[in-house]
Amino acid sequence: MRDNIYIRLGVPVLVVCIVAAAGLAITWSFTADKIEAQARAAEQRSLKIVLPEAADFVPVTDAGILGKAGAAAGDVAVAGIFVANDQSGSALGVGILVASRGYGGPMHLAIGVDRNGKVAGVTIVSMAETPGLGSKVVDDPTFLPRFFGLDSAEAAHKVDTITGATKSSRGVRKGVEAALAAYKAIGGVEGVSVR
Amino acid sequence: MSAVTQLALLLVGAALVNNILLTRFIALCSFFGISDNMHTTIGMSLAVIFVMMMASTATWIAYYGMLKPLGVGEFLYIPAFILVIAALVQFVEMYLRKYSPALYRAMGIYLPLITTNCAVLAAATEAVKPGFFKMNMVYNFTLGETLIYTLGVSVGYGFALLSFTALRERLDLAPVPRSLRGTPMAFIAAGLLSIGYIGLGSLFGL
Amino acid sequence: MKQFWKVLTNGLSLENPLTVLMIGLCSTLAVSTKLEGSLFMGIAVIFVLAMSNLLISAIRRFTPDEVRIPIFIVVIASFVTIVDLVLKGYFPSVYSFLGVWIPLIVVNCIVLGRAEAYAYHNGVLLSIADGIGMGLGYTLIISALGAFRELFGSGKLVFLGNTLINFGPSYRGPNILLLFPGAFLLFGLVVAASQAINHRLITRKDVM
Amino acid sequence: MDLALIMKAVLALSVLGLITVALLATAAQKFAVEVDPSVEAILGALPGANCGACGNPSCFAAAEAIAAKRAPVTTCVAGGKSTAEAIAEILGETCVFVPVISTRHCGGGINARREYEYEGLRSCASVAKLAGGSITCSAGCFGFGDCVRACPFDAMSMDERGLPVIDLVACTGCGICVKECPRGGSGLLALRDDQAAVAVRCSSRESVKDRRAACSKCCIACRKCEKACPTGAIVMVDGLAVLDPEVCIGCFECVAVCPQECIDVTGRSASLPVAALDGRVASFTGFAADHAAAERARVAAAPEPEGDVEG
Repeated sequence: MRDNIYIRLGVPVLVVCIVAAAGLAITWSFTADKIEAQARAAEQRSLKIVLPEAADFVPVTDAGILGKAGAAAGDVAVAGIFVANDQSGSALGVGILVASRGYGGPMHLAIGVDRNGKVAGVTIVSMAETPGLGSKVVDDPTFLPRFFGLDSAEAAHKVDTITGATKSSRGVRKGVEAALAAYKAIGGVEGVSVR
Repeated sequence: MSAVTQLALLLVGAALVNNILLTRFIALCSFFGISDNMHTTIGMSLAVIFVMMMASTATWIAYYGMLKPLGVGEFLYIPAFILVIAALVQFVEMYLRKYSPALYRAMGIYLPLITTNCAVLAAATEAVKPGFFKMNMVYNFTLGETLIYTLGVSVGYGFALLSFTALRERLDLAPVPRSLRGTPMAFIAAGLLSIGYIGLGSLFGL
Repeated sequence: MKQFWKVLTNGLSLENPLTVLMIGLCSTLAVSTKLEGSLFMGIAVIFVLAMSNLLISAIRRFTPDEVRIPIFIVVIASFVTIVDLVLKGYFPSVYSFLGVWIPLIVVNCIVLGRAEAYAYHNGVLLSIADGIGMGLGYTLIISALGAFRELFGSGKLVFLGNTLINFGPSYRGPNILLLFPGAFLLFGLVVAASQAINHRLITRKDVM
Repeated sequence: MDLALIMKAVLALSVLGLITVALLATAAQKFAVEVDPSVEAILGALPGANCGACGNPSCFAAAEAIAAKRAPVTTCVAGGKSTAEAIAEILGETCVFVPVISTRHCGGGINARREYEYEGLRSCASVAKLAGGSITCSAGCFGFGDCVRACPFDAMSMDERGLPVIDLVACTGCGICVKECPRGGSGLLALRDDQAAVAVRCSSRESVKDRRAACSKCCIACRKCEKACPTGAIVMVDGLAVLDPEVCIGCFECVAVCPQECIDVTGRSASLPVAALDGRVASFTGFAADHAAAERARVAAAPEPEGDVEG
């Protein structure tokens, strides 16, 4: 009696699981590289915006550096650090990708910091803010430039928020502060551009 | 901030500010379905708290124990999680019926409802894929944080349900225009209630 | 064949999942802030509903009753994951808008409800009809809501990049429509209107 | 299409599938609940409305209590005589059962004078909190139907006079309406022997002068009914006519003489077709509503036509 019930119930469930898992694995293998490509393309596009002069971006994979950056950034998560090189190959700045708390959810930002530690550009990779309200941080052309040229987390903190989108703009501000703190923690361009 | 305030903020955030029902719109089917009398709501809220805690633990273990090491977590997490939740709900239902009929009578009939409850899957997935459900997290949860977070979400669910049921019972007696009577009035009341819950956000400065 | 159409249209009006059965509300209210997003959501739901109804009714003789829920759920979850992956890979902009609500189709009460109530007891063809009918009913309502909320909330209607209608930058419309409470209030009025219409239909029918 | 990934995916989901099956299969075997058959039988005999009148949260709890002899066979008030006898028969016991039904002791409704126009929540409980209620009479019915909503057997409905009418066939005497009514305590609604043919439609303890000021249908303690009653069933108790159902033979003399039409027929006589009652009883206003309700129930309960009854 014991194994009868296990087999009677087990076989159909097992068959369905196997077919489902195989099907999904196959779909995944088709779309995996496509998704990967999309993510890389989005990243490169944002980095290009924040550091226009750079030709290519070399991701930093050294765990020590990433660890220091992460610690400095506090409760903002550092998603990636890239060394930006110009045509001649010499590093001209660092691109930092962070995820900070917005109103509707996490906001993924890209911040470019040039050789002497000044913010070269800020852009929003993706966010979940409410259209029409939170999205003001993107629509309002004057907001992001306010961070350009700042070189310390304290300076970034003084930038005031937009009315009607306080939380979203506070999210962006926290992102920039974290990026600057991380930049200092990893010792600026020199500390990172190990050839 | 210290770890304790971090966890407390997480709990309050999940329960009130990012209340799963009224500010993030998840699990509305049960919200409007069973909120017409207080007795059923209490039973349902208890069942949801109980099942959600167990489900989140099970899914956390399944994800970090098996899916992530095998590297299949990225595309297999939906069927895996929902399978675990469905099995867990059915098992709990049978267990309760055998060992505590009193508890089963109070809570049992709602258990099948919970399998199709979006909140359980949302909380379970959020713990392992941060920020996925627009929650304000940017880092992966440890098991302890998952339990605290799920406790917050389920208590928030119960809280929203109770406050809405009280409102609805009162609405049935109020002089409401004929075409608005019943569900439409409930929706409008829910709209106003959700404005209240969103207002809580600025209270804690989250 | 006639019954095929009857079942199909049934999902659209008589048993419209949203206004009549009142299930599947979670994604409707949240996603319907954009017409484009709502339409893609509707199409995704139609695909998942039709395919899972098809498979569930095809294998209904081999599914033992005790474990029918887990089997249904794995089937539905697989189709939802396929939609999730395809959207993530090939339509990143739509995915970033819908992102969160695709996996929730699995626990969307319409899908599992129809699977258990209809597909498990009927033939493959009828189940597909029911799936598509319910999906169309869902899409109709969610797109209507999406168009209304996007237009009156943010003042412009953008579909696949090109702006169809634009009230101009000076538009100071009720952007609460774009927020969650707005969705509740709007849906309440929509249901009230449909109740009022049905009520008038019924009374007129008695009179005739 | 790397095979390893597919294998790993299949392995992962299958392991979860097997765990699910193992869990559910053992649960199905180990947790098969054997319910004691007599509880099942008793539960079958109970009305199953979970009305709570017997003090147990549900019929299932009541059935367990009766099976375990913790509760008498007549626990189920709502079920009445038939249920008690059925349970007694299951348990092999004999039972004595006095059937009881709810009665309204107020004839006011639209006739009662209003203190103020009440626009708030349409519920008796809430109007009672506002300066003692919207009607002058301190024992009268507000007519917002809390009792009608609370009745688990929907044996009550509001009639055009704004008073609850009790359907004698459906009412099981569970007493929930008496508990629900804010003036249930002062006797507005009361449980009494269901064989009584008449009922006094007033329960005000105020002086006759105040009663008359508050309502045109009140008992003015004129004692005419007391004198007219051949068996002394109706007597004056501190200024209010009170009926003793055992003694009352249903001759309706009191109904005929009462100048205020405050005593009327409970409709128990409704079991007799209208024609059998002499003409004057049919004319009493109070009679029409209760009789109509009982008539509807009686026709519904007995579908096949009975011999000479004309409607």
